[in-house]
Amino acid sequence: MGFEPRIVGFLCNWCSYTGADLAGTSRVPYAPSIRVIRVMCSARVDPTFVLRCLSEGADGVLVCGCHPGDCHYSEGNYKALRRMALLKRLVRDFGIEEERVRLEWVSASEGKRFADVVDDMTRKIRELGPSKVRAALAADRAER
Amino acid sequence: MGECRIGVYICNCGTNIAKVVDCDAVARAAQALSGVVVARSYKYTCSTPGQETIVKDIRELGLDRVVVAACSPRMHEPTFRRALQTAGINPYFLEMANIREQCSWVHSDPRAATEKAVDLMRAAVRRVVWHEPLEKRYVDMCHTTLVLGGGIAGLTAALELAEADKPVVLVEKQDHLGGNVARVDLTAPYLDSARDMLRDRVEQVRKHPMIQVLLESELEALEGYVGNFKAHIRTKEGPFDTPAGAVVVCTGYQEFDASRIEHYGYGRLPNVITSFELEQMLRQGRVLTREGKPPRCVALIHCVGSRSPEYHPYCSRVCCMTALKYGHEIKSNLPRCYVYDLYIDMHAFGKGCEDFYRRTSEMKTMFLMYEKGDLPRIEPAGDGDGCGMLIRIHEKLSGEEIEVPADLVVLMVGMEPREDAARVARLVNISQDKDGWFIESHPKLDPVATTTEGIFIAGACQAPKGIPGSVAQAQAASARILAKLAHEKIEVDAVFAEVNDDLCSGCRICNELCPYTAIEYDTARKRSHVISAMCKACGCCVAACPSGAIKGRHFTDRQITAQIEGVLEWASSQG
Amino acid sequence: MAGKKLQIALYWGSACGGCDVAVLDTDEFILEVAALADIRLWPIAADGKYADVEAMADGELDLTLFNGAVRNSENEHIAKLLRRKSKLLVAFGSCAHMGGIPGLANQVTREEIFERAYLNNPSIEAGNVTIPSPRTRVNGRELVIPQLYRRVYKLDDVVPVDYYVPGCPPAPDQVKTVIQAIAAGALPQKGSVVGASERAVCDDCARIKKEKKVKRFFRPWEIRQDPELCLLEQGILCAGSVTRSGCGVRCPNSGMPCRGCYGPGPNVRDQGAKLLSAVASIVDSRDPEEIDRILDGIPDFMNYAYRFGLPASLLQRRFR
Amino acid sequence: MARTITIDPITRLEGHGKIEIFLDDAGGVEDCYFQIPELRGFERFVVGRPIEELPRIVTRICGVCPASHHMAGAKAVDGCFGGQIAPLAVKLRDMYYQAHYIHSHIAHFYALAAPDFICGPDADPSVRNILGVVAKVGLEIGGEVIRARSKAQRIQQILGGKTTHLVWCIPGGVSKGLKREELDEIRPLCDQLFEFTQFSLGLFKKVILENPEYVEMILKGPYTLDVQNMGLVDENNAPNFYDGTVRVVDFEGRELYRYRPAEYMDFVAEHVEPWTYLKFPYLKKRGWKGFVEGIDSSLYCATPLSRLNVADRMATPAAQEAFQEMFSTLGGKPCKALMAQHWARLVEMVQNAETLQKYCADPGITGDEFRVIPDRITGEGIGIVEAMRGTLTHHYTCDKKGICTSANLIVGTTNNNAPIHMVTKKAARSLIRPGVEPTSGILNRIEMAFRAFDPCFSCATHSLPGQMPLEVRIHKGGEVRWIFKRP
Repeated sequence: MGFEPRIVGFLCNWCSYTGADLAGTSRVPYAPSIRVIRVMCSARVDPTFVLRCLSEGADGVLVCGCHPGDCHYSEGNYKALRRMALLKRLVRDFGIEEERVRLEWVSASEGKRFADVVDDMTRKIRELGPSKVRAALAADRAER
Repeated sequence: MGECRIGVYICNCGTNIAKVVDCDAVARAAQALSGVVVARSYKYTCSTPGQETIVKDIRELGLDRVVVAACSPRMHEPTFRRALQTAGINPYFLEMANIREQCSWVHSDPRAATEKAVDLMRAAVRRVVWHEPLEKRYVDMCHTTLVLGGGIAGLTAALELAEADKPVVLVEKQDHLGGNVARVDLTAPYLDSARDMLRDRVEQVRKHPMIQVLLESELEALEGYVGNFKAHIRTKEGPFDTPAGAVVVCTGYQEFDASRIEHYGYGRLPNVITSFELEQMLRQGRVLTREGKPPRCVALIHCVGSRSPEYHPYCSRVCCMTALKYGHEIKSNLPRCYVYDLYIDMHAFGKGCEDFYRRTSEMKTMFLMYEKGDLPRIEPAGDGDGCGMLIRIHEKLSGEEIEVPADLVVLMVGMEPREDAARVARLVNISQDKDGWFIESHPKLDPVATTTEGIFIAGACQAPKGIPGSVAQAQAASARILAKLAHEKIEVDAVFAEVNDDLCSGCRICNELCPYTAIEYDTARKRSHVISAMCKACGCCVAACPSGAIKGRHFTDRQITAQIEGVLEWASSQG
Repeated sequence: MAGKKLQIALYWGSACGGCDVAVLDTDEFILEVAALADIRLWPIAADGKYADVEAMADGELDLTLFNGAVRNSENEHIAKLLRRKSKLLVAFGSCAHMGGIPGLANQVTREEIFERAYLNNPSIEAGNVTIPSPRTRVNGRELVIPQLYRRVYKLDDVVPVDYYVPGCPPAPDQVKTVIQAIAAGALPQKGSVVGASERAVCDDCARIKKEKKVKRFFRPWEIRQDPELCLLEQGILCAGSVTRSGCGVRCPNSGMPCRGCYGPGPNVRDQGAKLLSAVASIVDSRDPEEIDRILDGIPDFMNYAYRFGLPASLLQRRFR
Repeated sequence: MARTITIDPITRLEGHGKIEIFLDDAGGVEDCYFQIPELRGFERFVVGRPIEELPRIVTRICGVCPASHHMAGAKAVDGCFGGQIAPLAVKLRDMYYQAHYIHSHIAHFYALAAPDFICGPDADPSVRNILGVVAKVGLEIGGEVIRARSKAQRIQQILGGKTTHLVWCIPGGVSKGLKREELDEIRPLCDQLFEFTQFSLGLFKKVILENPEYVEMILKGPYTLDVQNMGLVDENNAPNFYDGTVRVVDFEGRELYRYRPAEYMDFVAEHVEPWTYLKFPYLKKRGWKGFVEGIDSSLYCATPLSRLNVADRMATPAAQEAFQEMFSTLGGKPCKALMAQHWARLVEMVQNAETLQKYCADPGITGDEFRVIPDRITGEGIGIVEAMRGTLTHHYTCDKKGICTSANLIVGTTNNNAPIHMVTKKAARSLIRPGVEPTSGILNRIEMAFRAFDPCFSCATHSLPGQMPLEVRIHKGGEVRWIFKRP
């Protein structure tokens, strides 16, 4: 079979992770590309985690939080929003397509939406193809 | 850290997981990981025998870490933590991999699903190695409770607590107690007097030695955390500070402003009034038109401002029964007066209400049903009409265009959050939903607590509700507080952020970030530190700290990094 | 130091010589060094040759201070040689520690640099097509120059390193303490950074820190700054909070923001990611458009994030 | 039997270098190459950076003369902002630069060059270094030298906040001014440094001029070249290090060219050889003629000696005296004896010290107007300063947002690449005799040839190439001499 992207998802415990669970309980299927890591709030997602994922060979990184205004911690998602805005610029500077890094709002009741987000991101990354990071670093090492 | 002894349990959840995920293969993969002593695939890990297996393994194989790959941790994490505790190891040495809700239930290809389950299990194993034993901690509790609002909910809460010999400070904005209930004549469905009901409650509160009532007063600021709040209150005598262990917010609601609906001409047509204006007439015992004549026909229009997309989408819950009540009261005041009741749906749930509805209709109140969004039109009547106004309505049941005569039109205005609700929410650090009502910590299982430890909500500030609901919530909140006060100290969660003082440089990046103002800056030492009892462990400051000096317990950088490496081991091995 | 003198070497890889000047800047202390050590190799100031090093027994050198990044086959070859000959190998200065300024080259390809240097350049000889090459035959003789790598590496990418001395260049006092520590054999656990603080520059920076909320970022020339107040709070991007102290706060004290030459603190893996997180956290807006406008005030964020440590970052270089 | 002698690395200079000497069957020198094995990437990787950051980045081209690159860069950046600059800032930068010269000249004269004279060219390599010098001249003088250099560093520290890799210059001026109490600390240091320059001149006369062998070596020996001279001069044709116009004079003293920084591209071009990473600048109007000496050679030196050769006078009295004494002793101006570089360096130091004293006496120097805030970005700037090791040119362009779009650098030592290559070969030819096994002393004398230039190959190797998968043809005199492909 073709290229199956590897996407790491950071989901906030209160909205998005619950939303993802809801997709399960309501049996909404989606691509098996995503690997979810639970955090209490999208504001916990240190940009280091995202860069770490990319350097470890992830084809994409998805960060999900509560919708603006609904944050369990009142403003955490806005902080995530600011960081992701700058992070996308940095990722671009690294020569990596910024579509590989994505921030989405998914509420506890949006199981279907979570599934759609994962499928859409998986499709886009399939078009982009595998991340070049690991191959390029290996080629550098091979030169020495 | 390599010296862990890990047990891995792959739950089949009957066939819920096993029908897609090859659980034995996942167990085999687990067995191959360093540190894993035992890996079992089991039918129902959450069942008693399932848990016993874990306990037994911990005891006999000397496990010090446990990974359960099963349903969502939101489901059974507490269950398995208890199991670890039973076996005598710290409950936080558990990590779960969600291979049901987020795997077997959403993927159909067994190969891909199994591969994913292995990744998630591996990540959990890598993570659990870095878990640290966490202990619950306790802080002293101040026994005074601050009650905001002197309506029926506030009065009830205050009395409940005072009766248990706990001091209460009751803050009321107006110059009298009683809130909105004080504006009501009789109550539905039993038609007993709200006034009598309130009078002795207010008396008791006024006289109670344990209750300090502050009228014409407002909360200015609230510092501290559960058990140790400090409230700054503005009274007409000047500022007043009090410590408090807990806060009950009973700030109630305000009525919808009928003039916002041009269509009904409230404020333009003299004899279009609101339900509260009618209450006033009823309490004074005479229902009259502006011209001072007793009306011959009265029309009650439901859902004014409620259940409409452009105003409030929600049902205000009490108006239907209140309208029926008016039917009764008007008839008993003016036996010959006709009452027309124009409604969308008649919501008559609740004890005695359906019966009340039946009795009212027998009293010749005429019920006319209109379509949501197709509002009745009020027009001044012509001379020959023999009435003040004519109301046009598409009657839904008959399907006919009907003209209703009316000398008095009563708009059943709904409830809405008080305009100062946002300010209150900010002061006590709780959230509002999209309509502006305060959010409870769980809609079903924890309806009076909030996401801020020690702050409770009761009455109509949480959502539209009648007197019984408000009283019940007030009593529930009091019970919750009394339960806390039963212990000298209160428990605070073991999961919170802490600053490593040896690494903090006092850059103050984190200071502004904390939604709970749990981060304090020591100007003299130029260091920041977290007041753990106030911390809710969102981890925002942990991610922001440029020195990596802030550690988010149970969500440490090391733990999450191990998880990342775990899920991507496959990818990275592809080079 | 009882009896035997220390045998030491100072060497530079892809470097500027500033680290060697930092050693000279210890002034009279250099004489003390002479008293307790034989300097067996120090190209900038002494006449040891590679052949002399080859001739040494393995581990004959007690200490090598290696500055400079690894940019070509010669740098790597000598690094391995000195590693073999030295009991202790110290990555000395930002380049050896993290790749340093030369590491910025990891944003472009060899070919682009090459093209700029020799072919498409305003002062190059008209019509030039010549490009230097590792092996050239001239009149039947072969001339060899090292092969340049595609990218820059930090020292511990090619050999195991015992200690790190950060800084561009390391502050002279710090050079003293390090050499004294080594002479006294009073060294911390291997792999650690020596001669620098565990805290960030902010800890030693005298500027007042109040409230960190930024509505607009300024480039240093755009604003007349308040000399008393934290630069970041004035909207001037400063890496002090993500950078180890030990430099003496040289840049902020001379009115310029820190660019991070001492590298991240002990608990931080990726200096740029942390700078990003800190800076984005204090952006004072909830509106995506406004946030973007505010961030436009920091063009080319990568060059602030990894001014001295691109090769040491998680992603190490630009990809395309 | 034909063989090769390799001196690797060449030492007591800044940066990497290697000398390949090919011997013929008789053991005589058939050919000799001076090779630079490394390059870095500045011209390319500064593109895309905010233009005001460049002065802080290019300092890392060289840690021995960071201020030269910082200042040249700062001037180029000022150009990109339409040349707006606070007059006081120009004074302060110039003041800083004098102290920087003194630090560098002391470091070279005492730490890099002196071992050859004070310890002797044939001394044991292990003592042929600054420590050997201190051992020879004694701790007292040694300490004096070290303290003098540290005084020069201290002055920079006070003025710019940082010595190596300063961060002080920003568009429109400098980031901090000079406080009165700071000036009070600097003043005595400048006077002491002036004293030290006089002491150094004395030492030079004593150790070198009173040693016939050295005088012989300086005036005759293999260390002379018939190439032209380049240097920066003020309106009176006195040397100016921070500012001025570039003057080119041939080795018979005739002025060939005089150009403003903005015109550099009309007067200088760079030639490339495949066997070294370092380019070979030449006088563009004359065209590349190969490695040849002579009155119509297109090659030139840009060194302390060249600077004095192109100058008619020094800018300050004591320096003027030393200037006259030097040329009369060396038999007139211009002088081609490369070893006289070391003397020229000391003469320059005198002017540096006197200039510092001049600024200390300037009442305006402690003013507050050390910065203007630029109000426009014009997009192109060329900055030239006289680095200790030769004329240094930085040329930048940027876009409307002030993001660098291109950079070109012609660095001090690079100017001297061809002369160094030639004089090294000359020295090898004359010092290595058939049948006589060259000693380390002989080889060191060959190194002394380039050492006279105080070359800085850290500087010169600012640009960093890699392998290109292309076919390279080397043309000489129109016909293809050889072709080769990369493996």
